[in-house]
Order: sequence, then structure tokens, then C-alpha cells
Amino acid sequence: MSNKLSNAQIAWRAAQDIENEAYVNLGIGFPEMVAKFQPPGRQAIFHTENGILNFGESPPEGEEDWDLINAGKKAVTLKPGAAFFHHADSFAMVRGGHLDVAILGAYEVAENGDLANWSTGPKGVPAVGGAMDLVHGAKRVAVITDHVTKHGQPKLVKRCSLPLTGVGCVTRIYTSLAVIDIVDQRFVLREKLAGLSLEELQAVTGAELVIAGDIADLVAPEI
Amino acid sequence: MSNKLSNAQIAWRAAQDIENEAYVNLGIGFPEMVAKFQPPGRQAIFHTENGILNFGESPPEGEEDWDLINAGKKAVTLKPGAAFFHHADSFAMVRGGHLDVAILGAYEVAENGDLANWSTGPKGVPAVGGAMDLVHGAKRVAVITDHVTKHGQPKLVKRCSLPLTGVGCVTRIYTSLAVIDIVDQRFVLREKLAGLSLEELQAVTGAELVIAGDIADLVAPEI
Amino acid sequence: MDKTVPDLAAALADIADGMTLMIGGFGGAGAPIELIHALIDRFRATGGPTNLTIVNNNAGNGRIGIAAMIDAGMVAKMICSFPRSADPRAFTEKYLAGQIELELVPQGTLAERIRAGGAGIPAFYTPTSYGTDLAKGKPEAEFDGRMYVQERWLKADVALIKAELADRQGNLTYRKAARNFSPLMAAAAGLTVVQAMRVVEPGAIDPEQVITPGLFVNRIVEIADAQQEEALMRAGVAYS
Amino acid sequence: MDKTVPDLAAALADIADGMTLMIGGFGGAGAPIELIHALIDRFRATGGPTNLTIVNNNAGNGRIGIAAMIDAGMVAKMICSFPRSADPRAFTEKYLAGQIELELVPQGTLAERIRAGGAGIPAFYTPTSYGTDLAKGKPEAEFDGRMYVQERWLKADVALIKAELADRQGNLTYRKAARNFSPLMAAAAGLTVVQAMRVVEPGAIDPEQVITPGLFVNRIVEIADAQQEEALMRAGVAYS
Repeated sequence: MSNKLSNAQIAWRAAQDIENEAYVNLGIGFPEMVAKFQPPGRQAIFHTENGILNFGESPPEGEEDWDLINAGKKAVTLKPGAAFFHHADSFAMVRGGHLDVAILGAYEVAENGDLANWSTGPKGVPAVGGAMDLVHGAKRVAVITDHVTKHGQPKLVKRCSLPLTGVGCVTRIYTSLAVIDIVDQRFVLREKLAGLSLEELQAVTGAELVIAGDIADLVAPEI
Repeated sequence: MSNKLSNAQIAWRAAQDIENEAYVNLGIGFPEMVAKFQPPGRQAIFHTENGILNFGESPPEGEEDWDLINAGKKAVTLKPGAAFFHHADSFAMVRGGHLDVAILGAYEVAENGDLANWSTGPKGVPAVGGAMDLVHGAKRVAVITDHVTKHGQPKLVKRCSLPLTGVGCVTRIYTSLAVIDIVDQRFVLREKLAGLSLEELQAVTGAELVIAGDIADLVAPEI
Repeated sequence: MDKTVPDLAAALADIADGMTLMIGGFGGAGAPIELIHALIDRFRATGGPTNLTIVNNNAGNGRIGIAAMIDAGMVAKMICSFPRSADPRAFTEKYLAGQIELELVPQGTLAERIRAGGAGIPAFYTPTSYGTDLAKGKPEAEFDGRMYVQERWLKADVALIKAELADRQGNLTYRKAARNFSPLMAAAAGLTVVQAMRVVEPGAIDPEQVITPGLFVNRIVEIADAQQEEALMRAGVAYS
Repeated sequence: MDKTVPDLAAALADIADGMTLMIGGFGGAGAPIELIHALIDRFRATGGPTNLTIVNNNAGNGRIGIAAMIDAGMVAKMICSFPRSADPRAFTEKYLAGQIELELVPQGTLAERIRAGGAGIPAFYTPTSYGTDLAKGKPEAEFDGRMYVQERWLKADVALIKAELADRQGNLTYRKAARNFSPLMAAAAGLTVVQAMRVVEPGAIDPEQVITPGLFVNRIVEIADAQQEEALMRAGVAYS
């Protein structure tokens, strides 16, 4: 086993928790990868902020219709039973709690459920998109992320240092090393890589990992 | 000339002030009569609260479609260019100020523009419908009414005694005796029946009639 | 994904005493008569559901639909804008006898409160009702020199609505002005139950022509020969 | 009633310095390229309109559309959720040089503020942005134990939007996901200008399928061979 999961493997693991027929929004970028790892026999219905429900994969290159795109401005296709709607109706679905799952990326997640994923500080051009809406938009808001930054610093922290996207909004985190729930403002460890000791995991985590019940092995296929 | 205009004649007079291609909402009951007195060459577009724009007259008896009704629950027809929409969109049109004219009935209108037309007091079953929305819903909110109650009491008053529909919302009043604008919280007389003296009109009006400029004769054809 | 259920009884399962029900329709247009009458049947057979709060523009007409629910004694409270009709006996009698509660809401405010309930907007400001008895006790605020009343969202446990077409995923269209409150109610209820004139396969409704997207719908029952409330009224039908 | 105008110049008449313009589209889908480029032409010929505030989800891409307006120096302020794109040079350069103002609004809040502007709702509460930098200075309130931020309506002097079909009375349909913000903007602007792929006679659009009813529309110009912004981008076209 490699010493951490790849992004594709993290996305695979997150996909295993999406129920059949769930309504799901995947944040732009890395989270979009979750769609292709739905377990056999399950079919989620995907929502995109710009006004489509039940869209499918990208069309072959050269067959794009640029009036049929997702929130990341990628060309998509439609599945049978798709619907178009305007932006206020789209965010009524989000803000109104009609989605079952939203899966987002993260710069930092704090043990109190706070998420920072839109701004790395005052430099450059700020851009927020739909992130601040989505964190209040689903019955379950999950994060997928590498466990540490590219400099090796913890991304799971006691309190976020970067500008917040939302307060107390994250309920589960899938990382390259572990699966962690946020319960009563604490990180509760559910799964970790088999080859990794609890001490090693704690050492790269910025807040205490609570043990409550069995810790399963985090496993994902080679992808 | 009769000593007062009939309801049909009041409706006719109000119809003369509706510009060609205006978007208009007519309150249920008496105000609905205004639609049939549009001057030749003018065609208003009528809105009904329950979600139709550009509806037309009632169909012949026996040809009603009871899914195609107006706010008064009367069967209507559609004109070319009609549109259906849901109730929130319908009242977005109203509240958002997208109608040019709303014409309503009245129990009382006060010189400060207050209107009472939904409740005659605490007895019986109260019902408000769309009246409180419509009074804030048009660039011009006009009232059509007999000048006095059936007991001969003024309906144009200094301050309303009945429960209000809206505050300071009425801009013009068409009565059986006169046409009156509300300007700076005063009744400004514009037209009166030729056979009626100013003193006679003032005697059946509950607040001072201000004279500002010429008073035209109020005339309407026999209908 | 198939949200169709075999019959009215399955469609109405889990509707319990004390719940708030939004019922689509404006007058007879859009009134889900078969769903309502099946719920009355259940009440007669089992004594429940009762003590219901009903949200609709009106408070029933004659002896059918919502009026028949009131007659049957299932309704504790009406939230509506216009509890009058051609034949308002059912509500009027109970109201004057103090046996039913009324929350009177201006029609546009009712629509917007339901829309807010579905859209996750807990409160909004409207000019409607400012300075009137219906604004009493509500917060007021000034914006850009004009006064407004704060209104709260309205949600329900269940919505009962009537659609023209429904695909199995719950995408809906409505017939003419039968649309009215139904798309708003579908979004504002925890459980949305639809009676459709026709159930079609996903893909049969043009995605640009869907009025209520399927994620707002939980159960669909096909009632091909659905009755129109106004037509029943004029035929003198009574369900009380 | 005929709201069509003969050409782009007539469609854009009365757009003046300092105005707020809502421009439809999300990325390239729904971007009214011909209206935008004709406005740039007018600016180059006459020096106006300039000092504009533009409302759009994004802040332009490449050297066309809104990016070309920014490059031309017509834009004083952007109100948007995501001023990034495949090629955000036009905005980025001016922003970092302090030559353009940015009001950053979460995407759903932007949509709801525009919707509120059209619907006569001066303010509403949303959970979005609570506890973040984007809520700073805004009133907050608790409803049912949860905290919310008060947001204000957003209106504009002019909306520029792209439709699929327009009848002469202004009833509109949109193509696929090109709908996005356009129906909201049409309602929130004092003057709504539409470029339509095809103008049809009243009655040609099924009343149940109208997305934007005509009363929100003031002027329609038919641009049958309208360009798609994303396709122009990928073809390397520049209008700056």
C-alpha cells in the first residue's frame, strides 16, 4: 500500500458513501471526480449551480454545446429526466436544503466544522462563486482533501486561519490518510490507512483526534 | 344628464386614462368592468394574480375551462402572447412595480391616500386576497367607487375609519360625481358633473376639495 | 429512480395528526381532489389524520375538497388569504362557532412566504400590509425611505398537489392556470405528494419545459380521470 | 404591441454614463455578445457610455464580451461572484492596478438579490456568508436558533440579455443552461434589452412554456447568427 491515497482514491472513497438516487452537488475541480466512482447499481442525480439537474459526463471533444455547461464551465451532457431552471431557483434548491450531499474541497477544516476553501488571503483577486451557498446547502456537507498541505502542514486544524467559507458546516472529511467525522465540534476518527499508526496520523493533524468506537482500515482500490 | 354616473359609466371614465399597451390589474368585481371600455385603438394587457398575463374575455357559457380562470374565479380566455406563471412570480410582478395601473374598489379613501377596501370591521369572516399587495403593485393605483355609501355617507374622507388596505397608496379616484387626484395628501378636484355645484360636491365629500387649475366637466356616454 | 406509488393510500401514508399540509390550487384550478378525498376516507375509517393545519389560498367551497375536510372535522387551522367562495358554509360555520382557527395572510405575502420556505430564506421584507391590522406585532424596517414589514417563511410537513405530467423522477408540468401555488408548495414541504394526470418516462418532458424539478417531489400517483373541483361544484356534488 | 427594434444601436439607445448594467450569462452560456460589442463600438465612436457598474456572475474572459468592455475602460465597478476565468487578464490587470472596483457576492446571494430587486423585496435573510468576511458590516439576526445575514435587493438601470425565442410582446424562452441569471435580471432592470435568436409572432410560444413574461422586456433585437462567447474564446477571437 502506498503511504497515502491519491486524489482519485479519495474521490472513490467519498463516492462509496453516496446513497443511490441521492441529489448531489460536487464542487468544481477535484470534487467533480467523485461522479465517476459511483458504486455499481447506484445512480446519484447531480445538480450544478448554473441551473441543471441530472446532467451527465462531458461529451467527446468537438461535440461540446457551450450552452450546456456545469458550474466549472465544462461542457456536460444530459441524462433522461434532466431539468433546466434559473439561478434563483437553483440556489433555492441549495439554500433550501434540498440536496442530500455536497462535496467540496478545502484549504482548512477546523474541528468545530468551520471550512476555509475560497481565499488564501488578501493577495490577488478574490473569488467565491457558489462555495458559501453550498456549505449551507445540503443535508450532509463533506470535504475531500489531502491530509496536509504541499508544505506538509496540517489542513485539519483547531481553528481556521484563512478566511472562512462557512461556520460549523462540515460533517465528514475524506483525506489522503483518514476518514473523520465532526461530532460536537471534535474530530472523530472513523478510518485510517492500515500502515499508519494513530500517533503518526495525530502528528500531521492540527487538532486532537477523538477515538469513539472501532477504527476501520481506510481502503481504496488502485485507480 | 342623470344626477350621477352609473357603475358602467365610472368604469368607462377610468378606462379612458389607460394608455395603449399598458399592463393593468383590475380588482375583482366592479373594477373588472373597466376592461370592456378600452377606447378604440388601445389594447391593454391584463394581469391576474393567479398567474396569467394577457387574458381575454369570458368564454361562452358551456365552453369554460376551469383551469383557465382569473382572480375572481371567473373563466377567461387567452389572447395571443399570453403567459402562465406561478403565484410567487405573479406577485413579483405586482410588488416589484411592473404593472402600470391597478384599479380597485373602495369602502373609504382618505385624502392622505389611505385606502380601506377589505374589511368592514370585526364581524363575520375576514378575507383579504390580493388587495394589500395590489395597492403597492402599480405605478398608478386608482380607485373607482360611488361617491357616497348607500346610506349617503361620504366614501372620500379625511381619515379612514375602517381597517386599512394600504397607507398613502391611492393616486386617483373616479367616482359617480367626480374625478379627484391625491396630491400632497389632499383631494385635488379635476372633473365634476356639469350639473353639480362645487358646494354640492363638497357637501358629500368628507375632506376639503382643493381647486388647482381648471375643473373639467365629467362626461361619460349613456351605456 | 421511480417515485410513483400504486394508489392513493400509498401516496398519503405517514400523514399524521397535527401536521401542516399545503394544498395546491386556486379555487378549483389545481385542487388535488382525489388526494383530498382519499385523506377524508382515511379519516372516516381510522379517525386520523385530524387536528391539521391547512395552507391554501382559500378555505374550501361547497361540500367537496378542503370544505369537506373542514366539514369532517379534520382541520384545526386554516392559513389562507381569502376564506370566501361561492359557497363558504363549511369554513364560515366552524369559524363563527370558534371551532377553527384562521391565519389571514395577504395573497402575495402567502406566496412569498411559501417560496421563502422552499428557498431557505427565513425572513424577508415586503411593503404589503404595512400600516394595516395584518402587520400588527410584526417587525418593521425602513429601506431607502420607505417602510416595510418583516414576514417569516412558511413550511409544511406535506404538500398535496396536482400536476398535468409527471415523469417517474418527479419532474412536473401543470395545466394552464392550475400551476398557481403548487410549484412553491412542492419546494416548501418535507414530503411532496403529487397526483398527475399522466405519468411519463424520464426524458419525455423537455428539460426546458419542466416547471417543478424532480428533487422537490417524493411520491407520484397517476389519476388519469381526475375531477375538477369547480366542475364538481357546478354539478352539485357533495363529499361531506 | 411590437417591442422589436431595427438594430443594435436602437436597442442600446439611452444607455448612459454611470449606469448599472446587468448582463446575462454564466461563462459563455447566455452572454449577449452582440449587444456588448455594439456598446463597445458606441464607446469607441462617442466616448460613452463609460463609468459603468456591471453585474454578472463573472468578470469577463479573454478579450471579448465583458472583458473587452473592461479593456476598453468602460467599467468602473464589477458586482460578481467569481472574477476568474480561463483568461481573466482584463479584470485582473485593472483590479490589481486599483482601476476597477469589485463587489464580491456569493453566487446564490447574487441571484437572490437580483430576484429580490425584481420582486419588490428590499431585504431578506440568508445563511450564506454568515461568519465570513463577506458578511462584515451587514445586519445579522437569529431565526429559530440559527444565525442569518441580511442582504439587500439589487436593481439595475439596464439589463442586456440573450434569449432563444422572443415574441413581439417580449415573452422569452432560453436555450438550455443559457437561462441562468437572465430571467432574474430581466425583472430587476428599469430597461430590459434582449437579443433573440429568433423573433416570432405573439401566440407562437406556448403560454405554459414562456420563461420570461413580456412585461419584463422593453426592447428586442433579432440576432439570428449570434456568437457564443466560449466558441469565440476557443477560436482565439479578440474584440479588445
